Amino acid sequence: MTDLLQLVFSGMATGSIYALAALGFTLLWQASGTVNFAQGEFVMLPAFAMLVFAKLGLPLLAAFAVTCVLAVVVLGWGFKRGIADPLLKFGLMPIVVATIGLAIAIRNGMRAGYSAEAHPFPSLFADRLFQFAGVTVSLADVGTLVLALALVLGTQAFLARTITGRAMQAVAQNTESATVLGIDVPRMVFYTFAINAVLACAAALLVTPTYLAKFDMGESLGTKAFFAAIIGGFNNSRGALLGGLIVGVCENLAAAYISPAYKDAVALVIFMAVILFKPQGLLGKKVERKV
Amino acid sequence: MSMDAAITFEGVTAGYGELMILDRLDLRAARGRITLLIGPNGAGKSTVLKTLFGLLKLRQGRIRLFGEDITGAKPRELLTQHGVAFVPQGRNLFGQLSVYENLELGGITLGTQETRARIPEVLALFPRVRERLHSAASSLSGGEQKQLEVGRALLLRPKVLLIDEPSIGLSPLVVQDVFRLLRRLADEQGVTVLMVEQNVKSALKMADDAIALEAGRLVLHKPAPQLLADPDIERLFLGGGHVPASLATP
Amino acid sequence: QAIKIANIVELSGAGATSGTNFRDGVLLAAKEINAAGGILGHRIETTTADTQSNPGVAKGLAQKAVDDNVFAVFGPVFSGSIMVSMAETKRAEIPNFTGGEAAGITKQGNPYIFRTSFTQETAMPKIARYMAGPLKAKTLALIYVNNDYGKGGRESLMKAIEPLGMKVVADISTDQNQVDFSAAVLKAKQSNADVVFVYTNEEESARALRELRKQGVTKPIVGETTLVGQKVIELAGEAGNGAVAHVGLTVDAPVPAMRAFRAKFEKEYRYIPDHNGIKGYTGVYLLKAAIEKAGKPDRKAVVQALHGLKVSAAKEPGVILDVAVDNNGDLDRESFLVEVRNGKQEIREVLPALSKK
Amino acid sequence: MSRISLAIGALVMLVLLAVPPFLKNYGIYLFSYWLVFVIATMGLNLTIGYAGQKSLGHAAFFGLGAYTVAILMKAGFSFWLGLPMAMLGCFAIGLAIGFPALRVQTLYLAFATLGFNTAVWLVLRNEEWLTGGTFGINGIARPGFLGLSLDKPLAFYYFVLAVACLLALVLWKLLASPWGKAFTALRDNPIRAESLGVDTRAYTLLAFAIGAVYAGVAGALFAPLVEFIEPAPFGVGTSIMMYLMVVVGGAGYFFGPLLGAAVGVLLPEWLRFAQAWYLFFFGLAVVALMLWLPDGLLGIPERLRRRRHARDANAQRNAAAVRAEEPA
Amino acid sequence: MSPLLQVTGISKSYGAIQAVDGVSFEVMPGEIFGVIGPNGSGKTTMFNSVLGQIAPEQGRIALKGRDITGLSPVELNRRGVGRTFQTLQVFGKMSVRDNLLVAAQEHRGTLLSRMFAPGDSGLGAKADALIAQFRIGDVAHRKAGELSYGQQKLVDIAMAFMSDPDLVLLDEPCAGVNPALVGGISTLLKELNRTRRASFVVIEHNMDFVMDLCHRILVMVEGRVMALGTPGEIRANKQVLDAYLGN
Ligand SMILES: Nc1ncnc2c1ncn2[C@@H]1O[C@H](COP(=O)(O)OP(=O)(O)OP(=O)(O)O)[C@@H](O)[C@H]1O
Ligand SMILES: Nc1ncnc2c1ncn2[C@@H]1O[C@H](COP(=O)(O)OP(=O)(O)OP(=O)(O)O)[C@@H](O)[C@H]1O
Ligand SMILES: [Mg+2]
Ligand SMILES: [Mg+2]
Repeated sequence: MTDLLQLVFSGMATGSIYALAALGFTLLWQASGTVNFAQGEFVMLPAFAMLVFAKLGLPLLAAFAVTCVLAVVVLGWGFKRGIADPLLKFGLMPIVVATIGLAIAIRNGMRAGYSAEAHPFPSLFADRLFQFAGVTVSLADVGTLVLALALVLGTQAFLARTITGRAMQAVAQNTESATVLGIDVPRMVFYTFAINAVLACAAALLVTPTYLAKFDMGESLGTKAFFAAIIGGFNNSRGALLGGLIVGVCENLAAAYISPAYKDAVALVIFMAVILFKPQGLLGKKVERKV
Repeated sequence: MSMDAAITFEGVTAGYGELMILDRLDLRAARGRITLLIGPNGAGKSTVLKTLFGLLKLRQGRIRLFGEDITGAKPRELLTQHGVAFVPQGRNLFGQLSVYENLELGGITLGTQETRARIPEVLALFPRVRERLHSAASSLSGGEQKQLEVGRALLLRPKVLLIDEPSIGLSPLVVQDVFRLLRRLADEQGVTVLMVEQNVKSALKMADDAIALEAGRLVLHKPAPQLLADPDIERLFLGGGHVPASLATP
Repeated sequence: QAIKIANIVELSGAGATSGTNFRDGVLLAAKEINAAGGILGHRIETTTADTQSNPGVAKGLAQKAVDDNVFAVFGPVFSGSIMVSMAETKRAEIPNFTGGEAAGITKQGNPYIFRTSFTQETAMPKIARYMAGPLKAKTLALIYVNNDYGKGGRESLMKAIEPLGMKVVADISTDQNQVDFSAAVLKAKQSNADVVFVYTNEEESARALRELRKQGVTKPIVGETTLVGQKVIELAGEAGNGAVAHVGLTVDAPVPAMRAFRAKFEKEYRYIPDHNGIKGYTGVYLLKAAIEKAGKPDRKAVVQALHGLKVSAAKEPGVILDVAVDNNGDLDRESFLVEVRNGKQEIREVLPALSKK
Repeated sequence: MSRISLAIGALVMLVLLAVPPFLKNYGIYLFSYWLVFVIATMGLNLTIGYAGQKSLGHAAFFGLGAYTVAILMKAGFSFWLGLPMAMLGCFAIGLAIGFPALRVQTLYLAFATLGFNTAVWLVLRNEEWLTGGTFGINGIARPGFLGLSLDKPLAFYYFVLAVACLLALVLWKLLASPWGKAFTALRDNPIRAESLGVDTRAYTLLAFAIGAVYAGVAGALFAPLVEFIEPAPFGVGTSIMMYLMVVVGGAGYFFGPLLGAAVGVLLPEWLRFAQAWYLFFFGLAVVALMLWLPDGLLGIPERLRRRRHARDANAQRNAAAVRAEEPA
Repeated sequence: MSPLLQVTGISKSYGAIQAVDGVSFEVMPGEIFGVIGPNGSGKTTMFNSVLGQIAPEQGRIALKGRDITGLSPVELNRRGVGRTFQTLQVFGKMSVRDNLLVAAQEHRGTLLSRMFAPGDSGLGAKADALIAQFRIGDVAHRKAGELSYGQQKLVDIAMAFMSDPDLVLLDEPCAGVNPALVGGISTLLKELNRTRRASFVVIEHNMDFVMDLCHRILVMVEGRVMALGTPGEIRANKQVLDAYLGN
């Protein structure tokens, strides 16, 4: 029983990492109708930026703040101007491929230009362990989980409850109509990518101590996040959290009780089960009425 | 025509990519009046409205609004600085958002407070829409959606209203209501209306002027009553939408 | 006339870290040799190409090397890739130095393949002896990475412990890039084995060590070279202390030549090399020794010279440790039993080369 | 086909026939490798480009083809048995993989296929008794054909070329038949298609199955080309690359895969001069290509055609206007 | 004479909204049947239920005496039922002519034989005739998605007639269509009705069109049938005037 609890809890800790990365996916989908296959790299870059700033002597949180600003400019504004603006109107395919290309470029640029090594990353939380009902948990695990929860709920509330959030969704659903209504489309698109950039920084801050700063950390992180977002429901931010936790926990349970070698198939199996009765993901909204 | 012109096209050439639909088009719509834009399918009526509202780039020519040059102005500027509102053809809602949220976004240039205060006014005009206030916009019926769209534009209390075939999908009673409403706006508030309609007969009855387009060119511009009174009017409807020579404005 | 060396390694994809280390080792050695006047007066010319950790690409690159008529090929490191590319070099009779440790490579009867390190089959018996001896272990929990490296090691380990009466009671596969080791560690813990044997790549080793500590596993933690690498110690922090491993090549070996190498490498590339860096470096010096023994840069003669070649570090400091090549192209040299103490590798024992036993 | 595209086709054919004998082994190998990917992406172009089914699991079929041939050949059977088996197997599994597509679309479908690919890859990696696991299968012989040995790189290249041409012809025919329009209709508006009697279910499944067969054949050629297979080249990464190739070449353009596979396979090789940075430049090149031609490389002729049509239409309009202005 | 289409008591609700509430009617062979009603009265929902686009919660639908409740749109089309949509539904990236060709090709031969059939399935002449009839000749080779609203509407309608269906359900065919062509559509329907005894069910808000064309008219209000009768009867019905037609 304690073993089971231990597994579940560790799974939740990993799951909240997936959720953080997945949050970016759902945000971009809801607010710009795009999928960013470089999402993992968007986490990797800030991780290295923070390392560099930390090396220059900044404390971790200050490094985080500076990185956020930088990310908003580069990953937010730069991405919008360079990729989103010219490609958004052509639908999903070109932007998906452009971000795949971008991911390859970022990953290999980092490798060639900086380092092919894994670098340790300081944790926001003290390295402390607790015993809790026989389960060992680290402060970092709990902290990540709590912060992930807060970020997910915050993003969700922003999108659903503020007029800006809804305007962002409106742009994604029908850009031309949004223009006609006088919604400042470029600004909404910028907000979307700026928020995404800040979320990526937050994710980097929380996941890198476990993932380690490495040029290819984004690859597996991005894939897992995509899984999580799909299972939870792509058009819902809370879905990202639910999906992340489910994938994290189930993977762990499968590794322990079924077959470690096949644990990566778990996400697929859950997904297949989910689409049998909810093709739009667990928390996804059904897109109504097509005719 | 000596009337005070609200909208003026001066030799406007515009279209989609390389394909030019409007060809050195000159066109005027008078202030405080309802101008009806008619023509066969594909004549370029919607293109006129889209160009005017800054959604299409001009290749040539100028557009003036109350004398002021607005060539190349963005929709947002037209909305906020010139009081122009536009109801495009087809469906233009945010399907996954609720009816109320759609209305709120309609007033995004007004500010939330102001918008919320005005929403009940609009809902009073369209009771069907009020009943479905918290449903997703995409779940509404075709006509209900159109009503919502018209309401969303009226929310802005525009000085100039561009409206593209409002009658599509609306039931006869509602069409009457909308036409009457437009008439009232023009008469009482001096709103300039430029309206495209295929429902020509009833539209002519409520409009002040009529403009006919064919293949991107203006072929007729007359006061609506004069046109209605013309004995040749039936030929306008039977001749494939083409304006018979007897009706055309030289 | 220059001696052309083609460096065909994993610079991207799963093997990027290993490949980069190997390449840098080769380049460093080539640079030094050239600075010292080359091999028998011939300069070394290197080209580097990335296999993307993909055997299909590796094959093409090997063909390109053959087309370019290079003198020798270095790499790839991944066993799958070397299996493919060495068929090409064999056909063209070009000596090929690999970083691969899978036992099968030298069992194909290819006279042109040479290793730059131990195979898992020579390494595993050494560590098995340690577990059976000082640790008196009867059972072990094995956490391995599910790739050719991990699987190969697992097979060799099984073979090595069998005659010693040890048994694997928990056989736990993990993934490359795995982040969460809680299930794996839990399984190991539940098995209550005498020893936990960890055989994964560096970063995963660090994560496993942390998780082992977190779950309070007190059994001895044993492994191979990668478990106690400098990188692992850096990444695992305190959790690394106490881990014991057999290390074929380590920059922490208490040998002056190794210290010198480490310093040079770090100065040049600004990171601490792992065993693959040493492999690439010593590999080139092995080639140098062979050419010098053959007396001329002639491939056939060099290949002949390589079989049965013995190089002492005293004569050729570039090989760092005394080394012998057998007729299959396998290597033999002394190795170390290392324990991590206070965040540092400490040599517990120097294990003699097999031939000196 | 217009005269220009016929001429271009003939020129390409000429290059493909005449140039390789002048190349060294590496060049020939690259050409063969490229053709293998052309075959695979031709199939994917049908699934994605024509039928609009977002598939991110094409490499799974590629792998199934390769392993079927390799395993059968290791068991002593001929390549010529392995090939049809691979095609048949891929067709059947492709049909099965079409079923999720009947329930879910776009991203969810992309995930379902991606998950399928992961599952296949896990089986290839873990079922060592069958697939050799991570050690792979070594020494896959190149087949003979009517007594001719295809062992030499050039001979095998021409063999791959012949297969590619044959498959291209079949696809061409298929797309020119009513099927082609049915696939496109399915992509553009499945609801309207249904109401016109287009059996979207059947065509969805077929789009996957036929695409899978092409991947299977490509895999079956890949195995003897490299003479060694292991699970790595058949993972999700390759599927994503194949998707990239289709889109970069021009999804829904017949010759798109030719260019797309060139970008995916040959471009990185050309960029090798950039040393450690070559994949960085490759990634940037892909981004730049998309920015320049969002419809893919074959969007260029289409652009030119549109421009011509627009000019004609404008001229026509002007002429008509001038006529109208003249007094009768 | 037995009815061609028989709809018995179909209902469909969305949460609290009863979109269609126990609607029954019959369409006779060779009849042109109108459906009118205020916005949101459930006309389109009723169509979609009949056509297998959505599943009705209750009720039965029969075609030529055979139960077709729950059959898929594909199956219905195979049985000779065509339709148009209220919202624009064309194949946006295909040319107008291809739109028409694909609209009937599935009625020729079998799946397998179509693989070897010529590209236009021998339907070219027919498509060209309809293109001329709907005056979309000058855009016949343009992509359907790039046409004006009315032009797309015309393509949609033309598609429904490509396969010579026995019964066509048209949802607001005249919306956005130029008056001259509205007359054209009316003529076409009448002619098909006369020569082929084809039947039509038409939802339309254009009263001139409906009154002139239809043999019988069904009025729906709030999901229910309010009246059913000849145009004369409907025009005289006080209730209908109040609810729908106005003065
Ligand atoms: N997005 C587009 N891309 C290319 N051509 C277009 C586009 N939209 C419209 N057109 C073309 O421009 C011409 C005029 O279109 P427009 O929409 O202005 O017609 P309209 O007069 O409004 O017709 P309708 O009465 O059918 O609405 C048509 O020939 C149409 O095919
Ligand atoms: N998917 C849905 N979810 C929720 N409500 C729906 C849905 N579809 C239709 N409705 C509601 O059912 C009612 C009937 O809609 P329907 O589209 O059938 O009306 P209609 O008679 O065709 O109207 P119109 O003349 O405006 O096209 C409307 O109030 C509509 O809002
Ligand atoms: Mg229009
Ligand atoms: Mg309707």
